[in-house]
Amino acid sequence: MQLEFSPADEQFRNEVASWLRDHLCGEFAAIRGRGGPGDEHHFVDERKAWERTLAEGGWTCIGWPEQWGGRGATIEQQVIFNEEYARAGGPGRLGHIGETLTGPTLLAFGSEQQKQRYLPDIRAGQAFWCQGYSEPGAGSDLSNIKTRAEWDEQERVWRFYGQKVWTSLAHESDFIFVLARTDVSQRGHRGLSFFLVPLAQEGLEIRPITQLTGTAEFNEVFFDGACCSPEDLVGEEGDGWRVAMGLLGFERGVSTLGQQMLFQVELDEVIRLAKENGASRQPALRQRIAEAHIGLRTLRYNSLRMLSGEDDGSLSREAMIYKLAWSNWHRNLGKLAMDVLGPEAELVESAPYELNRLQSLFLFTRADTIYGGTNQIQRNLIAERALGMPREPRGDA
Amino acid sequence: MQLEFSPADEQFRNEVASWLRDHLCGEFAAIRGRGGPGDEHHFVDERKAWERTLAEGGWTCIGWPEQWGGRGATIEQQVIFNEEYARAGGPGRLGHIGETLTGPTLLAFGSEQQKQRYLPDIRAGQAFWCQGYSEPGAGSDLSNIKTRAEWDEQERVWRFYGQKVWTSLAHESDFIFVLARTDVSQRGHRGLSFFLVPLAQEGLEIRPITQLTGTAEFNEVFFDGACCSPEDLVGEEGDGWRVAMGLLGFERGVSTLGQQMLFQVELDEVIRLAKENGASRQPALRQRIAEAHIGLRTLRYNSLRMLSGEDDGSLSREAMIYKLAWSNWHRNLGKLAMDVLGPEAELVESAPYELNRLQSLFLFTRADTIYGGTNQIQRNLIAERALGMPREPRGDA
Amino acid sequence: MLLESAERFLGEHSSSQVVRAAAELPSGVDLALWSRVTEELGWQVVAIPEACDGLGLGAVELVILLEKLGARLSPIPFFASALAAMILRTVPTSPEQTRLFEALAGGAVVAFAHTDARPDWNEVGVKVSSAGAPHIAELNGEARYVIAGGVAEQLLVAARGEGGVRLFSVPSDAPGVSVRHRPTVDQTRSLAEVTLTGVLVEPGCELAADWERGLGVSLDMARILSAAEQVGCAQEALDMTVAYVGERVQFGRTIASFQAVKHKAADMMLKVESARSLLYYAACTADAWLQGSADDQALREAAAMVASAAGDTAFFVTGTGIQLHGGVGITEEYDIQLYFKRARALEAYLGRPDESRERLAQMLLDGPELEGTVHAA
Amino acid sequence: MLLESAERFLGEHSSSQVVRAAAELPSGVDLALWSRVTEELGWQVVAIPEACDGLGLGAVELVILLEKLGARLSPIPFFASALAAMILRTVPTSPEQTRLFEALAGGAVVAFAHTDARPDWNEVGVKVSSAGAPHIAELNGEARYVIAGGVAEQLLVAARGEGGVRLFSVPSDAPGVSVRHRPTVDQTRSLAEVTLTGVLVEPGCELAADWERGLGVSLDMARILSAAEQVGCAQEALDMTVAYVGERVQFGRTIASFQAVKHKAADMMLKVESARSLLYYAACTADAWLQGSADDQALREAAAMVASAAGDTAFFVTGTGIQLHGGVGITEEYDIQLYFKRARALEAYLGRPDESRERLAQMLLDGPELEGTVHAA
Repeated sequence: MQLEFSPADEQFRNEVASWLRDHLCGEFAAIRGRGGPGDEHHFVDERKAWERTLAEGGWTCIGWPEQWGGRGATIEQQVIFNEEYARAGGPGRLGHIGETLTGPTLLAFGSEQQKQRYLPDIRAGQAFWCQGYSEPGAGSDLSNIKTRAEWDEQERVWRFYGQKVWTSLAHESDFIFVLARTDVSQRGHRGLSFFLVPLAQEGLEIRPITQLTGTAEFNEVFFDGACCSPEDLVGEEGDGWRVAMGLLGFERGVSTLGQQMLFQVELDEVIRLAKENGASRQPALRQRIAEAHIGLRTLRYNSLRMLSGEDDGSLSREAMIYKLAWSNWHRNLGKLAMDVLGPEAELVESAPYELNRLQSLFLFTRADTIYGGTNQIQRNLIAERALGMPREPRGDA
Repeated sequence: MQLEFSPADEQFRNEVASWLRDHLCGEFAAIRGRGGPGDEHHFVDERKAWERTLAEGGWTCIGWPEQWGGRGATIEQQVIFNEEYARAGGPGRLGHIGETLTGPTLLAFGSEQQKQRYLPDIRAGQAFWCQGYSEPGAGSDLSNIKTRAEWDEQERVWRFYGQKVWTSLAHESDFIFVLARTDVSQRGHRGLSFFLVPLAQEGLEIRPITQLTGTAEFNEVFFDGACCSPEDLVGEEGDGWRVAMGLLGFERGVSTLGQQMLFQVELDEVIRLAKENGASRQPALRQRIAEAHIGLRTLRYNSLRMLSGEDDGSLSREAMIYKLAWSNWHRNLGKLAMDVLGPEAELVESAPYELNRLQSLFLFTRADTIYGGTNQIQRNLIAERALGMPREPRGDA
Repeated sequence: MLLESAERFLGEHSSSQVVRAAAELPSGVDLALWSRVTEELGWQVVAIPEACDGLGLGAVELVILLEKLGARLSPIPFFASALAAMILRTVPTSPEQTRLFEALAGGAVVAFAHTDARPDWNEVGVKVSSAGAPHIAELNGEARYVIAGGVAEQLLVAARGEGGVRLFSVPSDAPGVSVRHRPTVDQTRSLAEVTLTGVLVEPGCELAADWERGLGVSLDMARILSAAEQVGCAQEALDMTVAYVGERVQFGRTIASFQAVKHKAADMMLKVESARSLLYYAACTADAWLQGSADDQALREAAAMVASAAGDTAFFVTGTGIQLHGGVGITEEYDIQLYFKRARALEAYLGRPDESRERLAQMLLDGPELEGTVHAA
Repeated sequence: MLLESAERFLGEHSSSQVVRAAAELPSGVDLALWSRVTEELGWQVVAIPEACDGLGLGAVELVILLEKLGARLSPIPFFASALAAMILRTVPTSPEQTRLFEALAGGAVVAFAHTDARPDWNEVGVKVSSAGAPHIAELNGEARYVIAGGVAEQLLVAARGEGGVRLFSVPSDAPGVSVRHRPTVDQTRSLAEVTLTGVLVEPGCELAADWERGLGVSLDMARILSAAEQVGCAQEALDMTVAYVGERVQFGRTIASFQAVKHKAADMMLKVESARSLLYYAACTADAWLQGSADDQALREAAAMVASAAGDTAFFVTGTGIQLHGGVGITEEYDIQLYFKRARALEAYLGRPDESRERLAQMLLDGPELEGTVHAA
């Protein structure tokens, strides 16, 4: 396991840190540390401006090939960028989906025309994307997609009918990629296709989903005749499952260390608070704080193992446990934060429901073990893929 | 919930306690507190003598009807007897299976001839029984019974072929009741019959199973032509499943409070030790000791709820959780005992493997969550029977 | 009978809509619903002595009702009313005690104000000062986390005096009393802050001097009553989760058919039934205390046990309930999150479960042996 | 290479039969197997300085080997040998140090004797007394839980002197030394008791005076090495459990097809991989300490973290392994119970997981802030 980076990488780290120091200030000082999970709906305009500033500095899409405006950055460099970005308090990235999902998908499966049409705007911080995978009836079960895409021969467009859900930032984005069924005679993985769809159009409605925090980061997106051109089909018709699965595979863990930096900031706050209010003297909380510290360090070394593993495209064992590990760690931290806060944890500063940072952490982290594959789905995956145990049977219903 | 017993019941309690005080002494002083789980193979002759003494005093089979030598004792009286028996340090009951399983089964399903032949000897502490349910391929799955009973027309006997396992006390018993397949063309619950079989005969071999404690309470019983007479078939041929399930239902929880009395003795020892060796000052152990105390009290009030529930033969919710609750509580107590013992817990007093009481508790309680329905089976039962959730599908294998 | 009528009434009048509407109010309390309860059902008289227009019953009956109220998150101040009755039963007989019993029986809301912001719930937390015994006393200071404080006509204020802890009866509109609503993370249950500035109290309104023992007993009673709400809250969360997973289809099956889901549900039920067994015991013990047949130690043990078990249970069951609901579990639309928030609030109220266990550990490990653990029937 | 040869050799020569046969010996050690290891594989030279016939490597390599030895419960004194080398690297250079390094490189067994029966594993537990510095010292007292003590030629004895803790090299056959085998619950690993009665030690055999810091470091090294055995033990228990449930049929299905079983296995793997990640970090930190690029605090933190995680992991995984084996899991015939016993023994050795967490809490909460937690790469 590699615990240290090369001198060249450390040089790169300095470059990132110094650029961020010079630019994440002035008009952007107000958005430092904002826009993360539970706070995604705040400072949207400022964060879009920030994306453009990042782009001008050459700090968007650094992992993309130089041909498309990236830096062709190595995994290590991407990790370093994410770490320094988090350390500097960089705001939640509105360009995240475009940069890490749409871009790599188009680079792998897109036509030349699609690349030319979409990649430059993503790279420039001008176009923002959201995902259209999940559906109300298919939370963890992508193959149960019911949204249809119908070919309108007269207008020569694909028209969409159905509903997507858990679409974060839809109301702030320009495009959505949509996994839809083009052959309704097929079920499961077959008959699906992958489309690039503009959000601002007739026949498409975005409705926010209010969460237990009282805020609304996620949306439902309703399609009732919204359309896209035939050029916006990615891959072949019926190829959707392959494209979608490829896309999920692009997550290489480069953002994990950055995410952990945010976790560390949260844990540090909990520890500071415990020392301040005397919770640090309670034995049960001492045990839990130590556990939280161990857990976060475990995530870190787990990520370093992931990153120093073989680059054969297969998921290593430590990569397969990562989602289950971080999400439960984070959820436990939310509970710990409340217990360290003590009785005051219950009081909301101002009506109607303005939660403080730790209260919001507590409630919002209940989602961590649900989205992106519930604990239950993660355990199935580990048992089936890593341990080779039998697959869960599908029902006939 | 009834927390107190009636004055008449308390009078009965005094009678039990005083009889035990007068009789569990002298030659029987050595067997006080012996022969419990993990210790069942000790003092067998003395404990058989004790069973006869109990019988002479009228303290075997007290729940049986008076016609068969019982006292027709109420549930409350049976509970009180079990409590006082445990409190007095009464040794592990060798007559347990005959009294609580064979007897009630014959009373419910047996022929008049069977009752007359077998009940008096059980009542008198003269005949001891063991169970022949489990098989190597059917640990938790009684319907997968493979042991066959074949009708030998020439000798006019049933002959048995196959293997039973986890038969405790087989080597000290006189009879075994056997669930066997009489119709091998049938599978699952069908084609099973229930027999009463003498153990001392040709074609029947008992082999002890050595456990992780180094001791052997359980046995395998091999049948290779051992037989019983046609009069020893209980109920009709093919009726075995109904008889067997009825038998399992005879456990009404009257022994739970007695069992808890033994648990309390164990917990008291752990607490005494913790106070003595300073483990009681360690916060993590304090929490666990408090948890153990709460857990045992929970079992107690759970049992009192069970006993004061409706007598409609159906299992109440609190009864359905009892096995899962006590077995995990007891297993945790075993671990706690080791941790309270501290480093010395690791040392065995004398070679080869003479474990002390708490070490034996620690290792032996790993079996508690396995026999009599594993944790997994118990959770299935709770989910399916108490919560009405779908049943686990059987495989085709 | 009590149980059936409670279920019927609450099923009809304490729906999710009613609960959510009350959560919008600053006080968090639906006073109209409370009026119906007091007028039509009369639950407020359950624990009031017969001499004061009450039924003279005790914790067993209160626990039955609070379990059902916890199951519905009902926005009525019954907990405060019940606790006030229990507290009044710890103080010597006096005209003011009688007056308060009668007010409670008439449906008045009486709230208990005893602790400051940190760090403790017990007598150490009493920070309101009192001066002037045995004549007119002057109260100064602040008490927080006052349940139903925002709608109370009358406050029971624990205050520190020279001789120790004293208990006063103070009208909430007395000069110098100010009550501030505090919205909470648990939207369905607000907590008030009471500030007392030079509040003058007649000698007759000192309900008890040297009330430290009474405070301990009152807190234990509060823990037992609160545990009833927790058990009800957990049971309802379990029921709504089992219902949801029985309908929700994923991978072509109801998710209730997945063994992992079934086993979680089994663990939830194990905890609920275990906490309920302890709850019934604790309620019996509370009544035994009221009847003089159980001592403070037995009550303290029972309260610590049930607070530990019910707190852990409600948090685990409601949290697992959210998890098994999947995505919709974290939306405002579904009720499971309201139960989760209530469970978290009650788990922290009067001390976390680990603090209850530590209190128990002190009894088990630091003093002489607990009496009667083996020998009690 | 080290890894593959270790796997191959142990697969061939450290079967269940070999382990069980060694467990019958009073020492619990298979000296013939140890001879083969030292002669054919030379693992004992890994952590010995190059100047003393060693490879000059460190914890990373030791951890790889100990993981594999833990996986096989191999009855050879490699842990003692490796720990002795690490301990010797905490003391000043001396002819006796060189002699011991060379003896270790030659395959000699050297055991560490430092603690009494209770209550602690750290310097408080050092109860052997030493008198006579700087001349011939006399050692008196007892040390317990000495791993491989029964087969050691040489003992490293921590003793209390006027100036604090001292470390001595004592031949196990020196006059006044008696070593008693103690069989253990973990049948595959015996612990010895060493009694010293008027044992006279030449000044040259005092390896370190003022060794309290060295003792702390040595215990942390021991925790890291021990964690490697725990991770190996847990991994093997997981593997054998997955294999067993894949074969065992119940209700017409392999029990591996039950989701509850799969999810338990997933939890087992989660813990094993997590502990392994920490183990690799801890090994790197130990090597950084040896190279002077990590301080005692960093080593202490790493050791506490991995001791906590590996201890809990091995106990959970082996215990769950027994559970998933069902009835056969509790029979002597199956190996899973041997792993369970080893896991329990190692969990308790040098302090329980909660004690490690408390050490960590002291670093996190009671002193100045830990350095470098955020900033380390």
